[in-house]
Amino acid sequence: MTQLPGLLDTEAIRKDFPILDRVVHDGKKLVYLDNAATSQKPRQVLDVLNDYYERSNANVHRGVHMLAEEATELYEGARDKVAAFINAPSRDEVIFTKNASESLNLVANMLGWADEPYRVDQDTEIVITEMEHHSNIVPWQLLSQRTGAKLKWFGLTEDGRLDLSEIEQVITEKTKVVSFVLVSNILGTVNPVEAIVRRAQDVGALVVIDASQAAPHMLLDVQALQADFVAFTGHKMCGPTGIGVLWGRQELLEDLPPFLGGGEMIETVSMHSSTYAPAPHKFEAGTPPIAQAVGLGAAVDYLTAIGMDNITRHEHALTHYAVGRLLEVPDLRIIGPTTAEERGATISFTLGDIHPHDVGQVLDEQGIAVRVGHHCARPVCLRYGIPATTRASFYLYSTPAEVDALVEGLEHVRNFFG
Amino acid sequence: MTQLPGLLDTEAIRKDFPILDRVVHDGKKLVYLDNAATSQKPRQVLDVLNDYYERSNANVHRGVHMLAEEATELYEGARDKVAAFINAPSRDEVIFTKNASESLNLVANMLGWADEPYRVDQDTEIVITEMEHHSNIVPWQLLSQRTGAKLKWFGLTEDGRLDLSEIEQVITEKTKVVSFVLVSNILGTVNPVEAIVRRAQDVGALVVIDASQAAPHMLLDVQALQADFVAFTGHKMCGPTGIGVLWGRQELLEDLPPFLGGGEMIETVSMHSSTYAPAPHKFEAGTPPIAQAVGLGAAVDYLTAIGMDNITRHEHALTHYAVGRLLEVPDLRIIGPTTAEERGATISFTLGDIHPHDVGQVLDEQGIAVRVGHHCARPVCLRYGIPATTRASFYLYSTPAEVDALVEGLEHVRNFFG
Amino acid sequence: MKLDSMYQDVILDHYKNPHGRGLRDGDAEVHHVNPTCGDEITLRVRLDGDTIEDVSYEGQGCSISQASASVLNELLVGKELAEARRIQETFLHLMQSKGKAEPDDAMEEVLEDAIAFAGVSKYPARVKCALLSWMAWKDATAQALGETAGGKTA
Amino acid sequence: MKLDSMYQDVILDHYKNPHGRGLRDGDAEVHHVNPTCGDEITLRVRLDGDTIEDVSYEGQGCSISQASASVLNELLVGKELAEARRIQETFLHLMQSKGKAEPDDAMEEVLEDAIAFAGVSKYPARVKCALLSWMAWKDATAQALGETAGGKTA
Ligand SMILES: Cc1ncc(COP(=O)(O)O)c(C=O)c1O
Ligand SMILES: Cc1ncc(COP(=O)(O)O)c(C=O)c1O
Repeated sequence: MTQLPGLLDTEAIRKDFPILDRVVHDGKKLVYLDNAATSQKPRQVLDVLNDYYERSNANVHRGVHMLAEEATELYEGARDKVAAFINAPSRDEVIFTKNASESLNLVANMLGWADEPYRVDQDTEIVITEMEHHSNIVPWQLLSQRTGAKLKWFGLTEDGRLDLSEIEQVITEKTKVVSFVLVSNILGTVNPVEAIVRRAQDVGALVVIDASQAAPHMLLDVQALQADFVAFTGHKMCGPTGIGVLWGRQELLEDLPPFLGGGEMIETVSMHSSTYAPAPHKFEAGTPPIAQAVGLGAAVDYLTAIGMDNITRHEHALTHYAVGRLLEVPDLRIIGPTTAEERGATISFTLGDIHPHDVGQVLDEQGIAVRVGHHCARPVCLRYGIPATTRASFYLYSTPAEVDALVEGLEHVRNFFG
Repeated sequence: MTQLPGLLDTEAIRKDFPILDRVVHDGKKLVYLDNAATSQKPRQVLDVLNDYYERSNANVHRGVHMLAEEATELYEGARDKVAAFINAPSRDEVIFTKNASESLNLVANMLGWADEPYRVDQDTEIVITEMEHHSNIVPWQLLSQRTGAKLKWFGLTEDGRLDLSEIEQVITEKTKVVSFVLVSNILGTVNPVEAIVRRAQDVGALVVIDASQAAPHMLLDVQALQADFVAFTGHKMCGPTGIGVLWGRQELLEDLPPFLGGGEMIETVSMHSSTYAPAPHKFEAGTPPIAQAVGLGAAVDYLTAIGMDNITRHEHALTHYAVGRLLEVPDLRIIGPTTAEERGATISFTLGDIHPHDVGQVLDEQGIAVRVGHHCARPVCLRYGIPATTRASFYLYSTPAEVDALVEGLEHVRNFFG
Repeated sequence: MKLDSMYQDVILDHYKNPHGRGLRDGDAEVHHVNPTCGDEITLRVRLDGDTIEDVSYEGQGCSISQASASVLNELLVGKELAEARRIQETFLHLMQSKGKAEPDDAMEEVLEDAIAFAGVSKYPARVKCALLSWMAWKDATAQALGETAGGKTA
Repeated sequence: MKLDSMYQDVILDHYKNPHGRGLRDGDAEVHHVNPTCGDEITLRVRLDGDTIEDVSYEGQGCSISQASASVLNELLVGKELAEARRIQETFLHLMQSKGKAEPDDAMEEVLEDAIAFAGVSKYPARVKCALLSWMAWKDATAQALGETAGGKTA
């Protein structure tokens, strides 16, 4: 067994994840390297979900009965946990959504309907980057089409990093909002937040950070980031599907208009007009994903107990090892940074002219689950002139042995199509 | 034990619901009469959720590996089940959302951004009713504020039914959309769909039906309803929280613009522009509530096995019994129809001038869970000149003995505040 | 019976015979709503320098919210502002204690009848009912003193 | 090895040596995309009365989608439209069979080399790859015959 400095005790951790014992395709042990798409869930989270439904299930906020009080306490308790996890100044700044995509659309829509000084309209500009996930592109394209605002973006350098050389031309006095990804889900790149935030603050633009690939893997401190909004998603960080988070600065949440209307988000309703509850409820129309929020709270507990810094260290060691081993494979080209510095544990690559679909299929046959395609970041593929990539992504339960399995698997792919 | 014709074998059914064995407040057996807020979940649904996470969890649609294929098949299989459950002409007409509120907001937003002939603007009118849930009021108020369209509504009769006497004045040639609730969550009223749909079709208005309180309790046939859109929510029909459904007619879904933008809903994305996938994916941005959809599929299986007609019959018998027994309680006034005809198993009432909060609290102490307040339908309370109601709502596992417990409980409330 | 810890006789008495109910002249008026249950209160404050001359109110709600407004009237009218604030803070502290604050003699001296609400703090859904009038009073007082621009909060 | 059922030699041969690749003159052109993986094809059809004179194409994608376009070219060029439609439908049926259709002699006679795709039908994620060019051909033919307004579908 390969021994790397900084690794977690994966033997113990893997026992928490029932699915990792799965055997696929006639006896192959599952090697799950598709963590950037979604993570697996520890028993601790599944137990909490089950307990919620078996003991306390009720609708929240409006009940005087015991189950409703328990459910409300669990749901609002999850908000406390998430707030602590991201070091939010106030629990009321944590909005539960269904996924990161809803969180990002929520911001785009708030800004489209906002009054001055936040309003995005035809005289203003929106800035994103060429390495965004589609969920941080399309909402801004829609906003731009619907308001007439101009959409601009930062391009990429050859080695998979943001090209900030013309930052003063990209972010200007007209810029109302700058939205960018903290860790790219295709390149693995960790972006330089400070430089972008400083320039945005200089021109008075709001900053939105897509932390979907950061929250699962590193300590997230919304105060240190100095952003105005931070979005992420539960299913990638050991939580259930169906739950996302939008953190926003309190005064913005107070000033900005609601997005979805309905139960829970109101103060008082008459047929003629309605007033809205204070944030976060203003932005949580309808029965929220109660069990899923509670499950996310359990996931946050789980990750915190292991320690986000320890997880980062583990993944860094693994990435260093994986990059090295992958670069030994003939014809393999990493799309993105080719060292482990300032990058996460997500590695995209091409293998000669073998199409990623074929790479993925042959790996799957060996029990190795990777993702292939454009990873909802097609502009990156266009930028590097490739149709798609194969992507291996690691998490706290991933091991050097799984890296070895991947490398062997790729040899097999090469032979198969050789 | 009271024997009523048409009752289900609740003894057997209750064994499927672990929470119904719960004991609250020092030894009181839980009497759960808050089903209109949310239903409890059978073990069959919880097992499917657990299995999903322990065996097949992966992100859907984009994977060539085994787990991704299984997860996709389960998720899309749930769509097939829901389509069959509501007799949808095509599975592609079933959109998964996070709850009914999102479904209704989705329609309102599509129409706000649509081109002619669907576009809602200042020259057009929107029609709802005074008995809508806030989730079917506020989205239309927002749309009306944002487009300038006029919002109109049907009032209510003394006995809790829609006043359709002026239907020709309410629904006019200017009406673009009529949105109404099939079964009221506060009055219990079942509304006369046909009369409204006929008039709407005459003037060429689209029809949206909020079936949140219908789908759990009766056979829902979207073709028979002749609506254009039907919304409902999973958590009220034995499914998980975090999942809702919007059914829409295929040609409308093709013509109308998307709402949320992001991964999964696109055909192809460049920085300059994007094209969208066909429905239903066009309306499902981001990682969907995968496990929750799968859980809803299991709920639909569960309800279908028992038989929706049998459930309706059970609830009808129970409602008949409950209305009779409640009317025996001194000072009790039912808000809504006072017979079991054309009404669902949700009964709102006031008890003298004892505030519903106090009623609910004293009932809770006896283990009886009811809901108190305006039930997200405040205009109904305003209409009947009351601050709030106490609401008891039944489901397939409710029993006549639970009705008796409620009636006894109310006697106790009267004594306490007498 | 555990319920009795919430529905103390003092509370039920105030509920049935509220003190100072009705709207009279004031320096500021606020309208507060508890969106989770629809309880509403309109409340006016009249100050005479640092002294609270009157707190008048009108509203609808459960026994807890009504009794709490009545107790507030009884406790605060005639008090100096500083003293009233101390009472309000002590009450807030008690209500947010989740049933864990043990009311002692000192507290009882400050809160008088309001100590009867200790039991309510065990019921999260009802804490907001008990606090409704107190939050309204705080807001109205700030307005009367010209500290805020007015408007309602929940 | 199970994979061999998908990657038949026939398929790999077509992938490595595609037939009729490249864009030539046509009566109609379509561009189809598989949004789940990004495979793309541009395809042109040239008809001579009821006879398919040429099917030319350009695209990017995996071995399955490329081989399938090559097989399509080999199978359909020179055929009468009615016969080509029968082949297309048989292929569609086979691909949607989830690995359950047992290819028999009759089917093999219709599909020739395309019968090699039987194994692909067991892999739901790959079925769309195999069908991409066939759907494009159907669409382009309809356009060439003036049956539709054109435009792309996925
Ligand atoms: C009639 C009606 N419509 C809409 C809703 C909203 O459903 P959800 O809260 O799941 O969005 C509800 C329930 O809360 C309801 O009873
Ligand atoms: C960087 C990034 N942003 C946004 C998303 C969208 O998250 P979700 O699909 O949960 O909405 C993802 C993952 O899919 C992502 O990797």
